Amino acid sequence: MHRYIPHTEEEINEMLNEIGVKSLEDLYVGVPKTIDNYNFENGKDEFTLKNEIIKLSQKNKIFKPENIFMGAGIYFHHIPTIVEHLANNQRFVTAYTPYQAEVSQGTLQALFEYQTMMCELTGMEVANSSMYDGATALAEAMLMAVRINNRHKILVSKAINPEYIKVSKTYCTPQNIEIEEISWTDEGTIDLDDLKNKIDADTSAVVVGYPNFFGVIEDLKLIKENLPEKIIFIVVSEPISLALLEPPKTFGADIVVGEGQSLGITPNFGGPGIGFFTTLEKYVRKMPGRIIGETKDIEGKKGYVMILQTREQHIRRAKATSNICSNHALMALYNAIYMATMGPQGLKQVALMSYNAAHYLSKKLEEKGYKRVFSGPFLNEFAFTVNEKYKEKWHELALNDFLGPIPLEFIYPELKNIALACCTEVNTKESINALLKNF
Amino acid sequence: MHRYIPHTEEEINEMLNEIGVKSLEDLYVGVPKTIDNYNFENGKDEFTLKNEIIKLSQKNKIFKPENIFMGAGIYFHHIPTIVEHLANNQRFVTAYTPYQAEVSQGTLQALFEYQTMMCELTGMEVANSSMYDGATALAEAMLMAVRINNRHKILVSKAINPEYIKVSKTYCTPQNIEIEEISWTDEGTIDLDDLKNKIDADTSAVVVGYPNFFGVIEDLKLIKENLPEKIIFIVVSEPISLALLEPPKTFGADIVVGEGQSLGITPNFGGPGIGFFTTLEKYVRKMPGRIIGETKDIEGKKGYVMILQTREQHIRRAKATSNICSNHALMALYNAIYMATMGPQGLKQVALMSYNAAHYLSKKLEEKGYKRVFSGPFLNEFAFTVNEKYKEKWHELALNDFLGPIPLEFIYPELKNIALACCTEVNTKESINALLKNF
Amino acid sequence: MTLFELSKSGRIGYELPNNNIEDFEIEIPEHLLRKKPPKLPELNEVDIVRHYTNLASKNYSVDVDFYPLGSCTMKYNPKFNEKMASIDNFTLIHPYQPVETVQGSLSLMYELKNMLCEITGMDDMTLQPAAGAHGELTGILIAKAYHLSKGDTKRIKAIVPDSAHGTNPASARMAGFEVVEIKSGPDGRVDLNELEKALGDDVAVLMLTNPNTLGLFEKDIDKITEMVHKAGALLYYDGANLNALLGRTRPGDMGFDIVHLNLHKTFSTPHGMGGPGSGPVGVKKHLAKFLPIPEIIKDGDVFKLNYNKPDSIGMVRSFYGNFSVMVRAYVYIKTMGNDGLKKVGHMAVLNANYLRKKVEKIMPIAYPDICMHEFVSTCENLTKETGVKALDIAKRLLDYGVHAPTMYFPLIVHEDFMIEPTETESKDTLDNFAEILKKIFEEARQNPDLVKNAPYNTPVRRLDDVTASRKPIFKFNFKGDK
Amino acid sequence: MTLFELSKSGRIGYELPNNNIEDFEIEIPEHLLRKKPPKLPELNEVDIVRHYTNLASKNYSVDVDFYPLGSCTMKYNPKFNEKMASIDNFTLIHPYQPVETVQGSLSLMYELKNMLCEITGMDDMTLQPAAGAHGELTGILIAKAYHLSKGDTKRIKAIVPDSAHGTNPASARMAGFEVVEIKSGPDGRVDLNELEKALGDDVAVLMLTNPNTLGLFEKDIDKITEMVHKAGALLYYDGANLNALLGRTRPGDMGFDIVHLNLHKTFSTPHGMGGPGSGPVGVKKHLAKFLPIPEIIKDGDVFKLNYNKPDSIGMVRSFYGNFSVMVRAYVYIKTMGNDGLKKVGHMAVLNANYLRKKVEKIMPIAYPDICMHEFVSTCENLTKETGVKALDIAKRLLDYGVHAPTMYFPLIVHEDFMIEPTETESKDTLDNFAEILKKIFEEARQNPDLVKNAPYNTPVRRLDDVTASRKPIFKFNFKGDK
Ligand SMILES: Cc1ncc(COP(=O)(O)O)c(C=O)c1O
Ligand SMILES: Cc1ncc(COP(=O)(O)O)c(C=O)c1O
Repeated sequence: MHRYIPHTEEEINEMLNEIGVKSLEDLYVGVPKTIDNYNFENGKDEFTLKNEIIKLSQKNKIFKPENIFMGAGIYFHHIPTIVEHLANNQRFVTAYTPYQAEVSQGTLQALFEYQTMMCELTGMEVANSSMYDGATALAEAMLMAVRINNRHKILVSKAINPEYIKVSKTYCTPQNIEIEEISWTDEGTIDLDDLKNKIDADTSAVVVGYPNFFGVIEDLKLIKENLPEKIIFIVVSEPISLALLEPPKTFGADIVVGEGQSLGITPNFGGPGIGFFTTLEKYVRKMPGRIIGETKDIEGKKGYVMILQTREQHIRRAKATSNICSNHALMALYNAIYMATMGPQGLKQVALMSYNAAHYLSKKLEEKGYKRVFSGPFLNEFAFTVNEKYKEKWHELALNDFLGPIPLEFIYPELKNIALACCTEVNTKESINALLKNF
Repeated sequence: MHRYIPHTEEEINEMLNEIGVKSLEDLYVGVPKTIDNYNFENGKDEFTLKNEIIKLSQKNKIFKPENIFMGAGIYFHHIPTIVEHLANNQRFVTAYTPYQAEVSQGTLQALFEYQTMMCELTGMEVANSSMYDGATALAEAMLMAVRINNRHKILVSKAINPEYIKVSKTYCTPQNIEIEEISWTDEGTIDLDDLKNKIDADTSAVVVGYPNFFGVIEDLKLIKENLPEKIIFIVVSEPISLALLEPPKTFGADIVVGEGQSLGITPNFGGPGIGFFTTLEKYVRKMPGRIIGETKDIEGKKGYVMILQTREQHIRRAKATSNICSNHALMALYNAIYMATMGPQGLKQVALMSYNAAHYLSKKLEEKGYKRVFSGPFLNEFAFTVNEKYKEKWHELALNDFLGPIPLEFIYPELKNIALACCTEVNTKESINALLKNF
Repeated sequence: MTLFELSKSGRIGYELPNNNIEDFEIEIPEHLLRKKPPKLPELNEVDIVRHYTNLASKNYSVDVDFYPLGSCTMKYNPKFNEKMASIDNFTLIHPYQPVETVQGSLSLMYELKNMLCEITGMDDMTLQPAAGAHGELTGILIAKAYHLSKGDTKRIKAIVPDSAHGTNPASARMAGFEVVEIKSGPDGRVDLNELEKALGDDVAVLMLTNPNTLGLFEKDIDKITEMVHKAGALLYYDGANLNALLGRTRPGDMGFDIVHLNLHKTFSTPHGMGGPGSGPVGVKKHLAKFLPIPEIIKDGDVFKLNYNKPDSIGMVRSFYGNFSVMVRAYVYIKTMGNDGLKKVGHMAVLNANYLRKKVEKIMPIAYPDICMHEFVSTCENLTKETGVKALDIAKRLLDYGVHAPTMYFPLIVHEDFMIEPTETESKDTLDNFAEILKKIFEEARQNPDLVKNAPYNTPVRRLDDVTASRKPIFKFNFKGDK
Repeated sequence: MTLFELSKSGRIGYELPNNNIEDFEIEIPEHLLRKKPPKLPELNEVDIVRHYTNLASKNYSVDVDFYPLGSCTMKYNPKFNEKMASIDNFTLIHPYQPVETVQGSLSLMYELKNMLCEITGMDDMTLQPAAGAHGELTGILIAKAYHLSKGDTKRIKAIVPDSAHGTNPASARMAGFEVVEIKSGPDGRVDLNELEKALGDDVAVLMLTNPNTLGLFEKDIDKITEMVHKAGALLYYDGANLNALLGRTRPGDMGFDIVHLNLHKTFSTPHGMGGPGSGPVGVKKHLAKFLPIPEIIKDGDVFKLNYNKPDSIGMVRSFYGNFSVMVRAYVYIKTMGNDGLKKVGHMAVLNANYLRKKVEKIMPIAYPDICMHEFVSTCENLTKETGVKALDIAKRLLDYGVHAPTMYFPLIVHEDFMIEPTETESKDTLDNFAEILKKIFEEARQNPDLVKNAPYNTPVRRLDDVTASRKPIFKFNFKGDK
């Protein structure tokens, strides 16, 4: 007997009888028996296991949010209690993809509202209902660009999240799509000369960050002005910053993607977060991923369904726009509840407070003789020079309950003695001052 | 603007207009204004407050369940995850008393099932849907006894939970009901001679514990045999022990009450737990508290409603069987889910494991020269002699992460150098051995 | 289906740890050992999860929509409070732990008590009572103890207005008092003449709810206080309606001697299908010594429990009260703070008056005056005209997805609705409620049977509670039981 | 109502801490500063709580009742797993924290990887992929890298049976392969002749689901393995259906080179309305060097991340995968253990066969053979007879409170239902489902329109998805927008 398996001995016998076999063994006709036992322990009860797992979890160290100065793609923001409270409703959590729309209106409406809000943030016309993460969202954006203009070279700002570039290469190389990186200027923005030089007739798309990985805000207007027609302009953005920044659509972005973790999702050691994916209506049939649309029932009542499924793998198979099937719908719900809770003012306040905190930290560091590496305008992340010992110092900081600015060498081996600092609305003047004592 | 208060300035003005007044002040005609400000701080945001409250909570010390050897009315049992998970459903939590039965079938059925299970455990015919706690349940049982036979003396075994006796006195004295205590024997059971001596024509009820406060199992059969007719036999019981013990009904109990905290409720620093209250059908109209009954709707479909409300204060007012209005319904839900999860086998296993652990501890203590104070059979609690220093030792134990057997002097000033030990199914041989090193 | 019908012999939903302890012989006399196991259900985890998930869906609650249940203050129950109350360091604490290991809990209770004293204008307070009625009993016992302490044994009566909640007379009765009910005046408030007549040297206490259950402020409160005190009696405040006065005035300032609060009303702790609540009782200085034991005291930086109060009425329940409920109220007060609590009171009153104005267009307000946090309206005219009763309208409201107001209380108004919107509801919600009410009145006039047979869209149709009480079924009838 | 319609300008649902930092001048060029705020809703906390509480009630889920969605393994999702996954020390961890501060997470992943290797019979594994399809892509890229590493550039084809899930061909295509679909044999399994024909030195991989999507075990698996390997190709295992084989056999033992798993199927992690899942990929030793970076390694007692794998296909997503999903799967495996997992497989197969026998009495089983964890039945006859289609029956099932099975997949059966009960469902549940199905068939014969117009008892009636795709509405239409 097991608490997750209902069968009593009596029932097992009744069922075997009904099937017309003598034993469970008879159900495995032609199935080789190759194992007797797995080489791990038998099952454990909740009480015992809980103790074990809590002990294991304590080998991780968590930091007070105000003492965390690391971002680099994953952010510690305040998450209102109701976000997790509501998203943990098991009627959301234990539902599958809304194949039966009539009993999935909860899922469908929540995702439709999510799509609407992502469109509002980015200014774009269509959002899908999620991708796995920011990196795969970008990779899929590149594949989509190639589908649109049938060219095979993608130019990527080297100043976007390096993990995104790595993942994009994994996705693009097998399809013979070439990814070329564009260097950055002293301002930390994309090098327009390098970009112009590399653009050619086979250039499908150009990718920039907004803000980029170094927290610098690229001038999308200027970049767009330098792009020949037909080139797909892909912007990788950080959604909270869009409360403060003009939406990419204004500057002619064709596809805006990014990581949505900062919208109400805990860091989770890197996953799950969520990839968001937005574009223009004219491209929608080239778009990967599920889309929820509004419709009516036979009595004229408003409702929601999955739409444009003919793009998808379960119908189109090898000709689908993507292989994505399960996505990150539940995380879209987190995003939606977070955005509904913060509203336009709250989101802007988060962005502004993060801005102020980062600029305060930057000012104080400069006062102490540390230099910012890039001169471009930044929002809540910035790179600054550190000395050789900082790599070790960073570990020491962790012992002192600070998750300090990350040494960039871990990410870009060529960027020695540079650290990337991040502030959000939860860092206080006191915690920043305390951090500064270590510099 | 506040996140818990929706009114915008604009709306406030619209509303004042509609009411036909100029300002909020105008709504307080004749209401003196006696305060401008409360002498505490203005409101705080979630993030800040969460930090503060977590810090405050850390001034409490929690113990590993296996290291807890204190019971005395509140018990640390394993609570399966689904108990809290399901009981925390906010559609239960944020509902009121089921005045509108048609939209409260969740509450009503859950409570009806709870009543059924309490009847099963105690053997009794009717259970109400909860009282505040074991102590008030007993106090109300005494008042009920008086209502039944219109006599005014209650004889209470001194070996029941002393807090219950105190609370009963608070309830009974104002109604001129006398409570007399019956001493215990060397076995730790009620002194039958003392009892017989004290019974007189005005004796309304006799109260014994089963098991009693010292963990000793009273012989209900024998006691009942000594009770003249018409005397109401009240048994205070501990529900988990009833998985192992013959239900009090068998021995002629008229009312069985007790504390239900052990059935799936965390200790909560003593509250909320729940008082359970069961009796015989013939007495039901004298019973306090809400009762849920089964019925049908106008289409013949089964449903549940509150019944026999004419006993209650909102109808009967001064003549009600009790003043109780809000009860502890949500805790009844915890009880119900716990019992449904454990089932008859699980509950019995809990009782047996607790029995074994306590007997193991007792045996080992005896091997070390400690003596049990009472010779009667016990279940999972027992009193044993300690030396003078134990009162301090007990505090030291806490520093060493043990919640040790409680020095009884705190509770019965006359019981010096005696401690009351408790084991449940979560104490292990290892933790008991570790505890024993301190003895 | 009930749990019992879902049950299957041999199925389990639990697994217990192995404590590595050998089986001991059961040394309990045979006749005390259980022969037949209790018929608890035998279920798998998934059965239990589905059962309660589906039951929950059959419940209306504050989280579903508007719940204008008068006198109950069904305000929004913040989830942050729930989260804080569920912190292990609060829930996994035994009440008898060494006092140095429970400083967090004691400190919270101490601070809560002080904040509640400040809010009520009282000097001391107990947090022990588990609900409002329990607080009433506690408070009235204190009044009794007070008179007895002065050797005054003839004060055997408690005065209660006829508009009072049923718990008031019931509590007074439980405290051994004779209850004298006085009729309300034509303005729905205490009739000073009636009061004068009732007062005398045999009266121990006047129990008052202010604003009263009609949502009306007792404008003559100063006079009442004077009269009661002059007669040597005490003034008791039923705090169920305190929400209305937040930020404006305090029972202590009005001269009340004893106050009970409902943390599950004013202070946003959820009602939990009817409990647990918490009913702290505050008193003026001269009554402090009668408060229940133990009291929480601060000794330097250390919090302690003091049981040494010889004049105390004793304990009214085990331990210290419903601590988890206190945590929620504490977090709520901290969240709202001075500025927020003032706003609560104002917006509660604004909402009630706004809705009163809207409802007034549909049916008469029993006492058409500016109200406080709630008001009482009556559909008596409609009942006479169409036969549709308040109960029918209530059931029809359920069909439209809102909860019915309190009905048939206070007893002095007939076919009435006691409507309390609370401050957490928006104008839109109130407008919508008024719209629905209007529609139902139209339905009642056009097609009374439609309303009389309501509800239709609920998990069950109208239930027969008459038979349910006449031939009561108290528990599940297992097959084979007689 | 949508969030946007509930919105009221000026209302708020949040409050942020005060960081005590002065406002800095915004040094961002004017043209890059946002002019018009995004039209996010402005709501009070209670509005949001009610909105999502009510939306949740409109969702069917495993916690509500039976969800026999074939190929999706909708087993019970234990709440204990949820609780463990929500431990702060797991959720509040940044992926770039110093490695000494994340030993708990790394250790869990390392152990999970090893247990999954043991369960699949593979030698090494990556936990990085975020879902099944993502795992497929990862696995196929590994196959590609393998051939290229041997300088074999002509293997441009991937073979996929026509019964395969759509993700198989789609993933192969994304990896740059030409997809060759082979027809299934009359017994619903791989036709060895067809396979033989398709194989050649241009074939890189055969993607197989075993048991396949008809719930049938590929009895000739040894032969298939031999043929594929002989042709120099690799054998890929789509692990969606692994549940059936737990405790019996392992893809590694059958000769598969690459395996992907769905932790959100076999290992009980909830589907979350469609994700997040987790799709670990296991490989045999000779392919280990191609696995994505980083790999988790154990160096003495310390766990580390190794990025130095020159032959790796690279990263398939950021960081290390969906860690929170892994925690759930880890807890599940620990809970079930060796004995429990064996039971899972056996009971899953028992349930499917039992239900197959029951359904057989209602409509034909597409391939009437002993099945594994699921089976496919078809109502084609009924459709011809009455016009009632599989879709109509599916909708009618919703009226009876159970979820519809998977339909119209695999593509090789018409008007079909793919039914997978999983091991967590009881005999009673299966009996009840068969009863309902039978009833619906009777309804279809007696009153086909009744079924064709279903559902009736759901939050909305049948939805028009044709128009929805033809004239798509992608987002809420704010008034004033064009
Ligand atoms: C005016 C009034 N007094 C007292 C009470 C009793 O409070 P409780 O239900 O917490 O015992 C109520 C409860 O509805 C009430 O409305
Ligand atoms: C057989 C099979 N393969 C692959 C997949 C894809 O898995 P996922 O949805 O996790 O990407 C599925 C999902 O339904 C499936 O059933």
